[in-house]
Amino acid sequence: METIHLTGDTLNNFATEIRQTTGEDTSRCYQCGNCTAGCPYTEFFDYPVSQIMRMIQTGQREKALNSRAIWLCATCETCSTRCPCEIDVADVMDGLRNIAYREKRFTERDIRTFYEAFLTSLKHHGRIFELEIIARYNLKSGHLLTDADLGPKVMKQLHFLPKRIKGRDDVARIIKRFMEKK
Amino acid sequence: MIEKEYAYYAGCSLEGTASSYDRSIRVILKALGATLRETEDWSCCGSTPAHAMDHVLAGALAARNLAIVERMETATLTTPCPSCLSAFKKAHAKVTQDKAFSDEVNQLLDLPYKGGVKAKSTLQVIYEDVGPDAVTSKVTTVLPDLKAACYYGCILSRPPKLAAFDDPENPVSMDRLLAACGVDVRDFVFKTECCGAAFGVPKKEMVLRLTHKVLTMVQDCGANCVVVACPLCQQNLDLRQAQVNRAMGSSFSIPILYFSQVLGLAFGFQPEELGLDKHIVSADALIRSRRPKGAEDAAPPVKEKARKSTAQGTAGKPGDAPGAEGTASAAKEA
Amino acid sequence: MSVVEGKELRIVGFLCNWCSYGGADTAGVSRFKQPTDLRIIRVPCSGRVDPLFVVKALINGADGVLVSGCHPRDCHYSDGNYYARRRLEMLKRFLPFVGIDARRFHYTWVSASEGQRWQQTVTEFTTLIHELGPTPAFPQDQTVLKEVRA
Amino acid sequence: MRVGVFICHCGNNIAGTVDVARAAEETAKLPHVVYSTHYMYTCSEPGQDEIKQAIKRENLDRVVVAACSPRMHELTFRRTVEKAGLNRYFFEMANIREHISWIGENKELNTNKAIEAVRMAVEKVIRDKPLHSTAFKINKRVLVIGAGVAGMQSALDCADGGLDVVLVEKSPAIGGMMARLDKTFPTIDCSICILGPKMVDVAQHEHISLHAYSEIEEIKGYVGNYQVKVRKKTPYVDWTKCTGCGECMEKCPTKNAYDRFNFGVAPTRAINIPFPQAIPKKATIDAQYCRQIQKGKCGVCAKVCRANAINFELPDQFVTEEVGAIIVASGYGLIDQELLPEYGGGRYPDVITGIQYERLLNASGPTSGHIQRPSDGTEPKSIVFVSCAGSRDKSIGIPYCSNFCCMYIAKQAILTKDHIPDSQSYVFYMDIRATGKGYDEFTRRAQEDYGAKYIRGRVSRIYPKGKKMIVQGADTLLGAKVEVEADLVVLATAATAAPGAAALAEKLHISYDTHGFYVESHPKLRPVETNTAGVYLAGAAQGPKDIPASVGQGSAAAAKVLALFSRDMLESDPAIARVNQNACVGCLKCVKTCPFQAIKEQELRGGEVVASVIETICAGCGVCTSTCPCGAIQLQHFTDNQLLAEVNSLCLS
Repeated sequence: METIHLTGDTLNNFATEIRQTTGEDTSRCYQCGNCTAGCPYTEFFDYPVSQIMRMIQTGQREKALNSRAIWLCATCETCSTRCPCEIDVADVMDGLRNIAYREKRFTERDIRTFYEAFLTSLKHHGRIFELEIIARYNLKSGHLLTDADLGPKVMKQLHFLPKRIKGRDDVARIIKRFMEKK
Repeated sequence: MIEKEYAYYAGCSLEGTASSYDRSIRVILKALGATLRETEDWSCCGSTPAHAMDHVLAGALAARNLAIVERMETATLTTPCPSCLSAFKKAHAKVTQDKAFSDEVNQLLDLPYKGGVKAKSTLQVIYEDVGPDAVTSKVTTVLPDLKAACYYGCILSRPPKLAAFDDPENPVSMDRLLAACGVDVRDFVFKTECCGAAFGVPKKEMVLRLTHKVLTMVQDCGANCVVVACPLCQQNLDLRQAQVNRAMGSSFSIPILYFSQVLGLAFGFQPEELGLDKHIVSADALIRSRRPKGAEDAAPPVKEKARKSTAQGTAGKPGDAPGAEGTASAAKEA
Repeated sequence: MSVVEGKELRIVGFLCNWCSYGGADTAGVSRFKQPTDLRIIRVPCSGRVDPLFVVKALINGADGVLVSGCHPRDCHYSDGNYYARRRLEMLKRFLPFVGIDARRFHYTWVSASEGQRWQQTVTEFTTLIHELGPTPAFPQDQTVLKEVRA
Repeated sequence: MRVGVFICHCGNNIAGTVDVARAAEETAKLPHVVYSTHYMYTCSEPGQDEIKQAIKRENLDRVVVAACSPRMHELTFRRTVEKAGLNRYFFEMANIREHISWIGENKELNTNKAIEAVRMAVEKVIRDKPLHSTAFKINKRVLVIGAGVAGMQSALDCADGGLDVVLVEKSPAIGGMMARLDKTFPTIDCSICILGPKMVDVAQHEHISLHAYSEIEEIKGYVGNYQVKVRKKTPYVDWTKCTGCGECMEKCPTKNAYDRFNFGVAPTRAINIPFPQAIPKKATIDAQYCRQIQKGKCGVCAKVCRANAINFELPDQFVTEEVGAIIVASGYGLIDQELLPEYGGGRYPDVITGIQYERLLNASGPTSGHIQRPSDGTEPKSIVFVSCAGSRDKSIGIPYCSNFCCMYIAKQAILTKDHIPDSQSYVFYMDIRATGKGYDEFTRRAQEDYGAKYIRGRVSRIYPKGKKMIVQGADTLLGAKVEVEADLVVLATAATAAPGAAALAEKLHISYDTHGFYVESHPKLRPVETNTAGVYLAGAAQGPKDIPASVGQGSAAAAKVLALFSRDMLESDPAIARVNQNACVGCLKCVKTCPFQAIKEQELRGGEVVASVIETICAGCGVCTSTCPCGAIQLQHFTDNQLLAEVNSLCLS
C-alpha cells in the first residue's frame, strides 16, 4: 500500500473546494461511520461514504474523484438525515460528482451513458421520453438487450412517440447557455 | 372538504410508465374537492442526472417550472412525484437562500424565478390540507383482503429540513390515510429504505438486490401488497419484480399500488378508472372481495356483484365498467 | 483620541456583570474574533442602564449603542432585566422622536456561557452600524438636545 | 488626584496584539494620570509589589490596572491596593485581554481600543468614593438540594463538621441515580452495598433533617441569611403513621403504573415503595394512576393499611427553613428514546436504555436480577450496546460527551457475561473515553477477559426482523458496513440536565448553560462555586460526571461551606444603593421596583417621607438608581456620574 504524505500546502485545498462547491464544512465530520452504516449502497461502493469524507479531510482529491462510489450514490438522503454532525453528506457526494463531471472523470461508464441519454432526451423534447432513453442507452452502452425481458406489457406503457412541449426551445436554451458558460 | 386550488405538475414518469398514478391522483383529488390547474407547458425537472452534472443547471431546469407556476398566481405547487418535488424544493431553497446561486440560475432562464412558490407532494396535500377524517367521509367501499405495507421511499420525508413533511424515520401519513379507509396497514420497517432509484437501467443488478431486500421485508411483516407514493419505487418494485425473482431465486407476487389507487378504490371507483389494469403484478385477487361499507361480512349478493364488476374490468372493457355510482347502487341493493 | 478614522465607528455597549460581560469574557477566552468598534461599560445589571445613558451616548457622538443582559428569568437579581426590557423597549420607540434612527440602538440577552452568541451579536450589530454609517450631526439649536447633552 | 496606570502584558496574551509600550506612553498623558507603566505579569507577586511600591513612591491615590477581566482578578488587585494603604474601592480594571487582545486581530486598532479602555477606567476611578464593608451574622445552617450521592456526601460532610443540614429530595426516596445501579465501575462493587450505609447515615444523623418528596418553592435572602420555602408534596399517606410494611402495594389493583424508579422497564402499583432499601421506607401514591383519586372508587390501600396511614385528602405542606448557604446537587436526567427515531424511538420493547438494563441486572429490580427481554421474557444471547445514543450529536442539540457511558457499558458487558456465560456482547463506540484511574484497564478487561466485541462505528439504524433486532452499524476500522442480529439492544442514552433544572436555577439566581447544566464560577479554579455568593454546586447538576467525581465535588462543596461558616460574621459588599435624603422627594418608586424589597420608607423628624435602604438586604443591582426621577438614590461604585463619565469619555472626545 502506498504511503500517503500528509504534509504540504495542498492538505486543505480539497476540503476548501468542496466547501465552495456545496457549502458543506467537512471538518465537522468526526468519522463516526453513521453514513456508511446507513447507506444502502455501501455494499456496491469501492470506498464507503465515511472514507470518501475522510479523503476530503486529508486532501486525497484524485482518489475521491476517481472513486466509483460517487457515481453509485443515489442521493437517497439517508446519510444526510442521520448525520450527527449535520453535514449534508448526500450534497457532498453530489458536489464530488459535479467536479468529476466537469473534469470528465467517469468511473462508471454505464451511469454516465444513462445520464447523457436522459439529458439528450430532455434537450430534444423538454420532457423525458422513457423509451428513447432506454434505446439510446442500449445503443451507446452496447448492452442492447437491457430490459428487453420486461416484456410487452411494460413496453406498451411507454409512449412510442415523444411528447414535445412548446417550451422545448426554452429548455434547449437553458442547456445551451449552461454549456457556453462552462 | 377542501375548496382549494393547486398548480399541478405531473412529471415525466406520470406521462409514461406511471400514468396510472396520474390518473388515480386526478380522480381522487376531484372527489375530495380540490382543483388542479395544469402547469402550462411544463418541462422536465432535471431529476437525478441534472444535479449529478451541475447544481446550477439542475436549479435552472427546476426553476423554469417554478417560474411558470409563479406567474399562475397559485400559491402551492403539487406534484405526486417525490423526485420532482425534491428537485423543486432544492432549487427553491438555494434560490431563496443564496443570492449568487439565484443569479447564476436566472442567467440561464428566460423567465426569472423570484422564489414565491411553495411545493408540496400530493400526498402531503391530501394528508395535511384534506386530512384523514375528510378521507374517511368519502369512503364507500371496504377492502377486506388488503394487508398493506406503506412504502414511502427515500426522499418523500428526507432530509427532514428540506422535506418538512412527516417523520424522516417512521413516516405515517400514508399509513393513516389508508387506515382512514379501513385498510389493514402493517407495521413495515423499511418504509424509507432506498429501492435503487434511477439506477434501474444502468445498474440493474444493484436495483434488483435492493428491491429484493424491500420485498423480503414486506413479506416478513405479513403484508400482501405494497402501497407507494413514488413512480420510481413502483417501477422498481412492480416492473422489475419478475427480474428480481429470476435474479435472486425468489417467487414474489406482490402487487404494488399507488396510495391514490387504494383511496380511489375505497371511494368506490373502479380499478380501470384508477389505472390498476396497467400494473404488471395484478392486484385483482386482493381487491375482488371489496364491498360496500357497512354491509355485513356474510352478504353474498354484494360479494357476487363486486366480483362480477371486477371481472368485467379486467376483461378490458373500461367503458362498460360501472363507476362509483355502480358500487354505490350495489350498496343500496344490499 | 477617538476611533481610528475610516476603520471603526463608535459603538458603546452596556453589559451586565453576571451574564453578558461574562459571555464577552467567554468569547475572548475562546478567541472568537470580533470587530473592534465596540467599547464595553460594565454595569451590575441591565436594570442599572438608564435610558438616558443611551440617549446621551447617541446624541454625543456614538454611532450605535448595544445593551445586553441576562436572559429573561435568569437574572442574577431576580428580575432586574425585566425592568431593563420595559425601559429599553420604550426607549426604542422614543428614539425616532429625537431624530435618532432606532436601529442604532439594540438590546439583547446573552448568558455567560454563550461566547459564540456574543461574537455573533457583536458582529451583526457592528455590521449593521457600518451599513447605517456615522450618526448624522444634530442641529445645535435644539434646546431639548442641549438639555440632554448637559 | 494622582492616578497610576499599570498595563499588563500577560506574557504574550496581551502584548501579542496590543502595543503595551505605546499604550503606557499615551495613557500617561491622560488628565490625573501621574504614572503609567507596563509589566510582564501584573498579577504576579513582583507585579503586585510594583503596584504597592509605585503607590508609595509616586504618592498615588487611585489605581487602574489594564489586564484581564475583572471577573478574574479584580479582587486580587483590590487587596493589593488595600495593602498599600488605599481604600480597596479606589481601584478600577480595564479589560484589555478578553475584550480586546484575544478578539481583535489588528494591533493598531487593539492598541487604540486598549488606550480608550484605560481612559474610561481613569474617568471612573477619579469618581470612586471610599467604601467600607459592614459585618453581619451568619446563620450556620446549610441547605442541600438533592439527595443523590453528591448531595448525601455534602450533607454528611457538613453534618460531621457540626453544621445543621436541611436535605431536600424531590423523589420519595433518597439515593438518586446511584441507588438504581447494580454494580459500579471499575471495581464491580455492588452499588447499593456501598451507598446503603451512607443512606442510613443520612437518615440517622442528628444534624441532618431530611425532606423527602419535597421541592424548593421559593428562596429569599442572601449569603448567610437565606429563607427557603419547601413544598412537601403529598404522598397521600401520613408518613408519621406509615410503617413501610408494603401491604398496600401488594393489594393495590392498579398494576400498570409507570415505575419512575425503574425507568418504566416494568410496571408498578399506584401506591408503592420504590425499592426494598428505600429511605425513608414509606409508601407514596402516584395520583395519576390511583383509581380512588382519579375516579373516586377503590380505596383498597386504605382498607388494608393497619396503621391507618392512607389519607386521600392530604394536601401539600409548606415549611420554611432558614439557612446561610446552599449546596445544589440536583443531578441529571436522560434523554427520551423519542429523540432517536432511527433506533425505533422507543417503539421496540427490546431496545432499552442503559439505566433500564441496570435495573434488569439488579437483584432488587423487577426481574430479580435475571436478564430478560422485555418483549417475551426470554434470556438474550446476543446483546448490542450502543454508545453515544444521543450524545455528541449536534443534530439533536447535544454536542457534548455524557462522560460515564463508555465505562458503564464496559461494566454492563462484563456483568452480562457473568449472568449469561454463553452470551455475546457487542459494543458500538466512536471513542473509548476511559481516563480515570483503572478505567482503561477495565475496558480492556471487558474485551480481553469477557470477550465483548468492540466495534468502532456508529449505529445508523435498529429495526426488528422476526424475533431479532437488526443493528445496522459501521466498522470504520474495517471500512465496512456491519450488521448484528441482536436479542436485546441497550442504548447509552445521553445525559441531560435534570428535569426542572432551569426553574430551580432561576429560584437560586444562578446561571445555567445552553443545555441546562449549572455554570460554575470558574471552569478551572472555582469549580464548585457559583457567581451567587453562598450557593455551591456538587455532582452532575454542573455537567455529567461519574460517582467518584460527584462524591469529590460533594465533599468540595461541603468544605467551601465549612470554610464560609468558620467565621461568625461576614463582610457585606458596600457597593449598594445609598439615598441622599436631601434630594429624595419621597415618591418611593424605588420601593416598588426593588427586586429584593431592600428599600423601605422612612419618616424624617420633620415629617418628610424618604426612601431608606436596608443595607443587609440590598444586593446592588441598581434598578432603583435608574428608576429614581431625581437621582437621589445612587448605587455606590456605579453612580450616574461615574457611568456618564465613562460614556462621555468615549463620545465627547
